[in-house]
Amino acid sequence: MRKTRTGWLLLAPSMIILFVVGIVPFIYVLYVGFFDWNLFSASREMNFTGVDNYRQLVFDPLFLDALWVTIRFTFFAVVSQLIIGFFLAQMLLRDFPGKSFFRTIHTIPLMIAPIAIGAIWRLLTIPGFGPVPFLLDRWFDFDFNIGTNASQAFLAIVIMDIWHWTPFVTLTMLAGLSALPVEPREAALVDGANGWQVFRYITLPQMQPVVLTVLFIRIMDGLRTVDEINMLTNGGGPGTSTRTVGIHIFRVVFPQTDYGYGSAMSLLTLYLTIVACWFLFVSLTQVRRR
Amino acid sequence: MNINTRKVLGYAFTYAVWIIVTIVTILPVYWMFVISARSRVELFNAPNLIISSFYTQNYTNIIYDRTFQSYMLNSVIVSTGNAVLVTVLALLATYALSRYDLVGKDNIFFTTLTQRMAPPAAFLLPLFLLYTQVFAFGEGRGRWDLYDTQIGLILLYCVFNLPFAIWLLKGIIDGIPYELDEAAYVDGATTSMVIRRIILPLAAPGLAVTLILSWVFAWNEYLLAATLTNFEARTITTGLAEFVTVTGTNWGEMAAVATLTLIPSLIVVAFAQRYLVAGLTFGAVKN
Amino acid sequence: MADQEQIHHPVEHQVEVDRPHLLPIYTNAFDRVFISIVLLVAIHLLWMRFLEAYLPLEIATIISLVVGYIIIRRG
Amino acid sequence: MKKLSLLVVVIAVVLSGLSIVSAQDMGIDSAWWETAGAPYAGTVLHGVSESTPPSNYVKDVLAPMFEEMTGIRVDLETTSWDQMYDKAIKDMEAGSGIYDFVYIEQDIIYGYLANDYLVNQTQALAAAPELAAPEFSFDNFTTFIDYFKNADGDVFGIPMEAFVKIYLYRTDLFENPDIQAAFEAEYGYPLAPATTHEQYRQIAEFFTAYGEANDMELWGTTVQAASGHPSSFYEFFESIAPTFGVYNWGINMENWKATVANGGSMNSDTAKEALAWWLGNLPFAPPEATSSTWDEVAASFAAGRAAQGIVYGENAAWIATDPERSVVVGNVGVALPPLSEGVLAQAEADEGYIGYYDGGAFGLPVSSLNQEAALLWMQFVGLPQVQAEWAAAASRIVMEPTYSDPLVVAVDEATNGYFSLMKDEGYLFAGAPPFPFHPQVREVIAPFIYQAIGGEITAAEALDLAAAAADAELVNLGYGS
Repeated sequence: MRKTRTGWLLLAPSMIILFVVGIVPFIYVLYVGFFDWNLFSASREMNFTGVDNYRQLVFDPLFLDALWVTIRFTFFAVVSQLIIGFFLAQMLLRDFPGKSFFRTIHTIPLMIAPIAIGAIWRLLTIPGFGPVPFLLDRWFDFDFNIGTNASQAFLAIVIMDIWHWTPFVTLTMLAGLSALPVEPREAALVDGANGWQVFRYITLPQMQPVVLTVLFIRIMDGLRTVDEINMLTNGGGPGTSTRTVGIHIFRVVFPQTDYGYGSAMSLLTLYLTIVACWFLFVSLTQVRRR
Repeated sequence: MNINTRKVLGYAFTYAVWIIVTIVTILPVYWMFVISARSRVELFNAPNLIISSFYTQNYTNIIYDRTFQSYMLNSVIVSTGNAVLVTVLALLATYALSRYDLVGKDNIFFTTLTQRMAPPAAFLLPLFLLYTQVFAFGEGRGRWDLYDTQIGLILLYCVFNLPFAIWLLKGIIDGIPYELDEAAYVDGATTSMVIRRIILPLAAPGLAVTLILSWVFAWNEYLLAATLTNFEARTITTGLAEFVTVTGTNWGEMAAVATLTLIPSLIVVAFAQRYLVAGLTFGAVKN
Repeated sequence: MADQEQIHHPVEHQVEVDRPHLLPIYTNAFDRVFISIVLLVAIHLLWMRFLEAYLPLEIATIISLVVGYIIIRRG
Repeated sequence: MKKLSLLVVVIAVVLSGLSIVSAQDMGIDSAWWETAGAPYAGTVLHGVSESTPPSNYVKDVLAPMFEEMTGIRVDLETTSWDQMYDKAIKDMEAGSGIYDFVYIEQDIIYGYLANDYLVNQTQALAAAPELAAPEFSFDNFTTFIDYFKNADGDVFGIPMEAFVKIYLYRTDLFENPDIQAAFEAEYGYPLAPATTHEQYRQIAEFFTAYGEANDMELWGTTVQAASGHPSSFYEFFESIAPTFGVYNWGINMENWKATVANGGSMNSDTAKEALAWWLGNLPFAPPEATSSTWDEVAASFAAGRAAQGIVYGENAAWIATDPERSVVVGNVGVALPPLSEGVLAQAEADEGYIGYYDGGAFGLPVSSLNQEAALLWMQFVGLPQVQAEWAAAASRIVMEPTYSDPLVVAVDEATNGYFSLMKDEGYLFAGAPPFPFHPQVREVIAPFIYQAIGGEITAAEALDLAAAAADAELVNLGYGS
């Protein structure tokens, strides 16, 4: 290993930027989280209230609901993405004419701004004008209305997220699969293993680090999804059935200007995300260390 | 079943899957395009998936609008600037994390990643204060601050792009045999020469992916840009929100903007398709 | 190449053992501080949710500090 | 119809010729403005506003005109509703001096005043007579300006838009003899714009059935019931509840309490009846109603999908006149919303109101670095000469004489009297209650309204929960005890 001073020097610019635009705001939010501070309360000052914000948070049904919505949303979306992405990556492993065309088309959703994705899906699903409810009604006589039906709205945001992020999973899985050594698989086939056995006992264990990595990235980003859901369901409706914790924080900090409570909420969410991701990270490094 | 039938069936299955996937992927984008080709009155009719006439005004209104031209330019500058900055910084940082025995490397790495996890809404207030009060120089009218500047956004987007980039590159640089560096150092090369001559070419696919994804993330970011810019540095995604008004969302023009925004990303991706696959390994699998 | 070899033959629960650890994973000082803080927050939050009605929060603080001390020293 | 096409031509000419209309053409004393603006020439004023037709008119027409005369450039940022608030509040709170003028929606003014964000324009103009334009006077404005005054009667905002939220109906349907006959046969009274809630519901029922029978995309009424967006909160508390006689969201202004037990009326029987009635309209509304915010309601009506509805007035003109956006051009009638017994009398006695008088003004933040130039600009926006075209382009009126301008009269005729109604009956409507905590309490109450729309809870449950939550939040904010 080389002189560590040069190493620190190389690392420094990144760390300085992350410190200034990342850690410094974090410290501020941490600080504000211990205060009762709302610009439009009778006393506008910041009043130190210790852990009162957190005390209130662990009982706040709106916050806990939002958290639960977020967790369910992330769970369903990420699991589906993993399954579909893995499957599609397998399908791309083999060469066939037109492969790169299909692959390029498949990447398109990744390139669209989340806020535009929300708008597109709103246009698709808005009752009266959108083709989805229209066709469902015409073909199956099925009443699809994301403004009224909470489970349909939830389904819509999950499907939208699957549509948006599966390409990323596919590409990462594909990169992983292409990099796998082929000998073990061939050896197993020679030994008479069937396709499923090869997949279950060879490919899957080999892919474990990739799966963990994708899981990590998707969970990390899924938990902070705001723009597209906010746009699609117009702020998390019907009721609060699609109000993710990101949207909820947004509503508490922006219109309610409840900076103290919103900061605490933000930190608690960050805390839960970090803990969840830390477990994945540890299992990832432990897998690698072996 | 003989081998041939199996093969044909395999192909048929592959194509069937991909045609379905393609339709599902394209349909929403196509619908956006359909909307962008319709006038407001036409939108009210029962949904019709076929474009029979093209209402060009949605596009011309935007293309000839000075504001939107400058939004577009800002977006290009900010996302390109950020992508380049992130890639360069991440390359240096990753090289350090990969090759030097730094105390607590894994911790540094994970701490960096946590930067991407924060729900942004609550962090806007400190960022706003940071940009308008801390990084503010001069007084009165001659005052300059980071608020509403392209450089401000470029730096800010590092918060979520840099961790991602470092992670992406980490695996790739870890995969470059250490012996190559060592040999170069023995020949008297400096660190900067090693990075430029050895790491840079070998990590090229990874760098390309980093560049592309950082660019796309920066290009698509909305909330931070909306809050921390107002006139000079506004980006195209913030322009999308302007179409939602009390007297009716102008879906046509909004879809036109979204379509126009998509084009640069598509070009970038079309050129860099193969790198995307080669570079997205996150070092999770080494060979 | 060595890595490949290992990936093919995963070994379960192999921990680098030099002295008995509490935690099932290899940790350095920073990890242990991190784990302690995570536990401190978790204990306080759970305490506030379920136990504060009966027992004051200070007890949670004491418990977390003790747990943190043990982890940092013996993790 | 002839008059209508004439109007379309007039508007088209106005809109296309906007850039060439100069200040002199409007009869503005440009010499005074040149002199007054000279010391500040080269200054750039920054403002933020919601992206609405009146704001766009300011940006596209008034700002260039002002710059040409005075050399002061005006940059107006038009953005979405939440962004506009957030940016203005952050700037004024931090005192960063980004904005020289901000849009103040009528409902947020009390919060801004409580926080001393705004410059007292009456005092500022009195203190600097050289900045006071002879053509400008606060007295020119309609009474709407009263909403932007403090207790001493000093003005803090120059009104730039004002509308009433009114009852729109389709004249082609309501005046069709066959339909009239069918309606009377079924309900036993002649079809006319509803004056009671019962009639309104029956008309809604009738047209929904009519649409179904004739295989038309037609429903009985619009409902602004976006089930996750504050607009549904506003429709209920500002447009529906007052027509039943529940005012100020049911919050008792004496002690800041909402529950009946504490002297409020948010969960009173009348309020519950009102919410139940409003929710009961949903089956007779087009399916998009539960996704409809203010703009989609107007869009549904303009698409001819509803026979009647309570619609924000700024939409009345374009729905009635703009064939680019509306299929019901020329078929739009306006009326007062349906009322419970006694509400009209209360409104006339100034003890209540029948709907929302909506609008906004430009205010000057204390933190602005260019206050003198901004004061000039504000007065320019408030000149009587610029009002008429602005009104025709964006259906907003803030001054009495504007009503009689030929351009405005033409729009008034095309809308079957929207402006006349606003002029004559506007006094029955009222702005938002003077709460300094407006969005704070709204956000706490709104989720219960959303849940009621989604059918998760009943109207009565929703209001009981909402009132209790409002009481708790008000205490939390430090109002009441």
